[in-house]
Amino acid sequence: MTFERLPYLAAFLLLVVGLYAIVAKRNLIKVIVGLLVIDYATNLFLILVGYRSNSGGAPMAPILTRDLAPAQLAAHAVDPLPQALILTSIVIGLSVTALVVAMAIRLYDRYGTFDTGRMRNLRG
Amino acid sequence: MRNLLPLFVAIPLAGGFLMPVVGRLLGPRRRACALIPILLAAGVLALAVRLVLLPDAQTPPYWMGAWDFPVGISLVADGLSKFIVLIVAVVSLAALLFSTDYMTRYTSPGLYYGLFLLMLAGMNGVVLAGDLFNVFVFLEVAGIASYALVAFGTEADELEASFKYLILGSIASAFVLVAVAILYSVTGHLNLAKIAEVLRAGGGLTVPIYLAAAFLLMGFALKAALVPFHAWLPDAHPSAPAPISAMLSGVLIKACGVYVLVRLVFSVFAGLEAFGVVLVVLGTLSMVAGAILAIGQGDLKRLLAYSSISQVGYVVTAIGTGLVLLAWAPGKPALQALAVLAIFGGLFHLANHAVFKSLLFLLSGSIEYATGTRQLKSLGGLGRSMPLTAWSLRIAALSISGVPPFAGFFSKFIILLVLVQAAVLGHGAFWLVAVLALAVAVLTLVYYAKVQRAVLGGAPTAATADAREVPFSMAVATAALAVLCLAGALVLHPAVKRRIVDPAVAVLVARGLPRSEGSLLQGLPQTEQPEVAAARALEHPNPTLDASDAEVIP
Amino acid sequence: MRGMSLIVKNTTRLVAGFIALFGAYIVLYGHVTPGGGFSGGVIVAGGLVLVVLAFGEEFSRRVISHNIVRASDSVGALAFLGIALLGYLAGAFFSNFPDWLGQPRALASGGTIFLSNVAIGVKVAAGLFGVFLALALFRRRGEKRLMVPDTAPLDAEDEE
Amino acid sequence: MLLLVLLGFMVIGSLVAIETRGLLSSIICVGAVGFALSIVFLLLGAPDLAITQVVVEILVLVVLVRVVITRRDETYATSRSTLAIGSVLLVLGILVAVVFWALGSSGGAGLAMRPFGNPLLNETAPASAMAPVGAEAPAPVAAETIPRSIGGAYLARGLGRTHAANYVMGIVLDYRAYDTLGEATVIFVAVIGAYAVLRQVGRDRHARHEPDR
Repeated sequence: MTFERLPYLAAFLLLVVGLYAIVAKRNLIKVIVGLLVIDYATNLFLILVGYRSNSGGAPMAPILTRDLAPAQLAAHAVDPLPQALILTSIVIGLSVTALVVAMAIRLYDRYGTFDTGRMRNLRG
Repeated sequence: MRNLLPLFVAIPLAGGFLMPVVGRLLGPRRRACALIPILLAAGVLALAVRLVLLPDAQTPPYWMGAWDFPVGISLVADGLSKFIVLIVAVVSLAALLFSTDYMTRYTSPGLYYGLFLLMLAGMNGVVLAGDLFNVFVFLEVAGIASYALVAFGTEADELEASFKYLILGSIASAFVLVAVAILYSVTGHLNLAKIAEVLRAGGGLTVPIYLAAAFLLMGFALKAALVPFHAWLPDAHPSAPAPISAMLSGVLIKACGVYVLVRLVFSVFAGLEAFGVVLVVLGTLSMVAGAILAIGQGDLKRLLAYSSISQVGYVVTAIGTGLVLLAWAPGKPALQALAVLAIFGGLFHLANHAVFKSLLFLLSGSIEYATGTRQLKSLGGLGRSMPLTAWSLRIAALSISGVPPFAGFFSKFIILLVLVQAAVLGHGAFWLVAVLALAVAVLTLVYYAKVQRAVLGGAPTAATADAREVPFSMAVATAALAVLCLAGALVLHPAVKRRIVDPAVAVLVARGLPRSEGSLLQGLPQTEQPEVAAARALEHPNPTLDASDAEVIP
Repeated sequence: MRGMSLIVKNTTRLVAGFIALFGAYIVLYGHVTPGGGFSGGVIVAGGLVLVVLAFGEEFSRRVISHNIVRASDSVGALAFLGIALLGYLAGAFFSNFPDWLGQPRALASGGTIFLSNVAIGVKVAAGLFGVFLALALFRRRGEKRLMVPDTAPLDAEDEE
Repeated sequence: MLLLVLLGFMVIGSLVAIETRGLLSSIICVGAVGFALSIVFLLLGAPDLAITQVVVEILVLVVLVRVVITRRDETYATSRSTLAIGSVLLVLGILVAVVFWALGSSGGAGLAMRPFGNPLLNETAPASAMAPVGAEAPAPVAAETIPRSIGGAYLARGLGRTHAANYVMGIVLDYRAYDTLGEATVIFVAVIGAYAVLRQVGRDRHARHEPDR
């Protein structure tokens, strides 16, 4: 168990916590919370994968500011690609959340509760 | 000429963005809404036909934004993706045609057609993507559109089914994304072909790669509804409006599930035997469980949904068998010819299933439209009152149960033949698979006979007494698919086969072979590209399958 | 939904404009500084949501009609696709075709990146605000719908 | 170190969010986890993501809080039986153990998960590693070494043709703009999907027979 893999473990723990919420909880809102946690976990994992430690100090964002030379940036900045992927992934997570909340309030409308134990097909 | 590939995504996307506005402008004229989507789908179909007819050399990978290899995203159309794109285009045109009249029962047609076209764009995007993350993005496009469409009727059952589908689908997507991250960390690439190359060059798969592969398998097996991961399908597919059920069962689980699964296993993970075994096991499980669960169903659409699980099981079993045989093939031409046949059988069955299962779901929609019910016990006597629907139903049911002159017979027969041969020439364990496949074929025959008798035979019931034939557009859509069902056996004709199916088979055979053994394709010259060699091998299939090669198989 | 107390309303009056301005800034300078069309769009949507929460839906309906919100959702998406298709005509799908790429760090730089940011910003702001309205205004079946005469209900297209 | 503290906070916070009794407190807790994630983004050199995560989190919180406070629901305590939860926990525990072992194992031959903070970006390879599949690397540059991942290729191009000083935006809107089109489509789909789900009347009832549901 070295430090260099510990952050990955945290990301997977988060993923598992989200899965646990979805499998074990019988409440639509709790399930949505689980979904949010899973989103966090995947985004966290991606950013961890792209991180590059900068020996000279704080990690360098891949943005070319006035006092930086492009070569300097290329040698020290963190990986910009996972950031682009996470941007997309956050948006997808938000979209799914919007849709699932719409379904949850519609189901509340039908049953008067968020409890899946009272719903016919979601019990199992 | 310009490269056609971006249009496959751009055309349905433009329609999808436009339709919600058009729907509002047209207001209550619901039929008129269908015009634009039908025209666009016909355009996509025309493009797909053009794409299939073009030789591979004229459809090079298309680099988005003119960026070249390491930084850009590519669209790739090889034999396999062309084949799937064609199937998707055919089924979606039929489903849209059917929707014209069927969807007058539902409100907000603008939203419906918008979601439909966006789902189509998502599927085309997945099938043509040459970049792993891009596959994920378009998978989500198609997936989210299908979640919303399943709930389109906004009844409690439909919402619940859709909720379950959404949750399981999102979990699958999360696993896929984690696998993408692992593969990026390990290989430094997202381009599918490049990942494959790096993995091959790295010599043997390592534990992290297997982990990524397991996540991807899990994610896409869930999208394909293979058995341990099938829980959402029997709820989601029956809940959707009939044309959407036809799209989901007919093409979505294939384009977003089976296709990606096969592509990853064959191309990216370089066709390892172990993956083939996993596919065979999952496929056999789905085949058996789907058929057993289908028998007891009283709801027509639910029965069809379980039947989809079972039939997709056939497809996956056949392709997995092909992969296993390819892994054993070096030095044994008989096994290689058998592997080619297995993959051909699997893809042929995939196409057949797309046609007859979407037809069956559309027909279930016709029946529900005419009678208001889809419970088998309250149906009956429709043979006389709805002749066209009845004949289409007979054709589809006979084809899916594998009765001789129909296409379904040939694909199932090829698969069974391959399984038996694999048991004889390869490993004895295939006997079990072959016997189960035969038993499932018999079961399928039984429950479709039950469906035909319940729906068509007997005296008209209270629900069906005043049933009339369905409106024009629905009749046209179902009749067209029924004709396709009848004509399906034509695929076996060499002229058609060479154009449509063989390139797809060639892609898989070439990729599935262990790379260093590429030149072992029946003594072909070393300089030939594996794809060309495989295509050559297809034209001269080796019919001398006998037991003489059997003893050396591990 | 009636809106909240006077204090909240007054604060919102002060703040909402700044939020919208900040969102627009993030959108427009996305290619130079952190941010971009998406985050800027979300900020604009957030500002609009604040107005709705503070003043109630009737007020907001008078200011922004839902039809416009929904239409600009489509328009933003189509504009983004249009940029891609213009690139297709100019050579390659999504090619960054204009030659006025400009100096780095200037507002008019980055070619289509700037235009794409604006299109996405409009799309995201309209889409998310629209969803919020739909969620907030959803009423239980049988509950009385508060109708404002000059605006259409959400599914007006279906009233035949 | 701060990073590990934050990660620990996220894991514990999400556990609290799931196990707490009230739905409202559950949502507040998960919001806290989201804000922690945005600080993690900031720490790891991703200000774009930090901004995006914060604004998205605010919007999600506003919507969820509004959904929950306007609806009464006394049944939030229901959970599955202890046995079921126990088996779920067992399976998930095994999953974590297997995953952690798998990520840690090097496999020897170099195709291993890169350790945290030291991605493939730091490794160099001959230029042929960045050649497209099937193409021969041009001979003169074969000796040159470049980063081994495409992230490095983006960094190496610098402003390149995009002229975007913000490299992430350059990727999102130029190099990989097609992904972003897909992303915009996803929002659009979800938005009209939500409109579709929230329609008051899903289907007309003037069909000749009532569906028997």
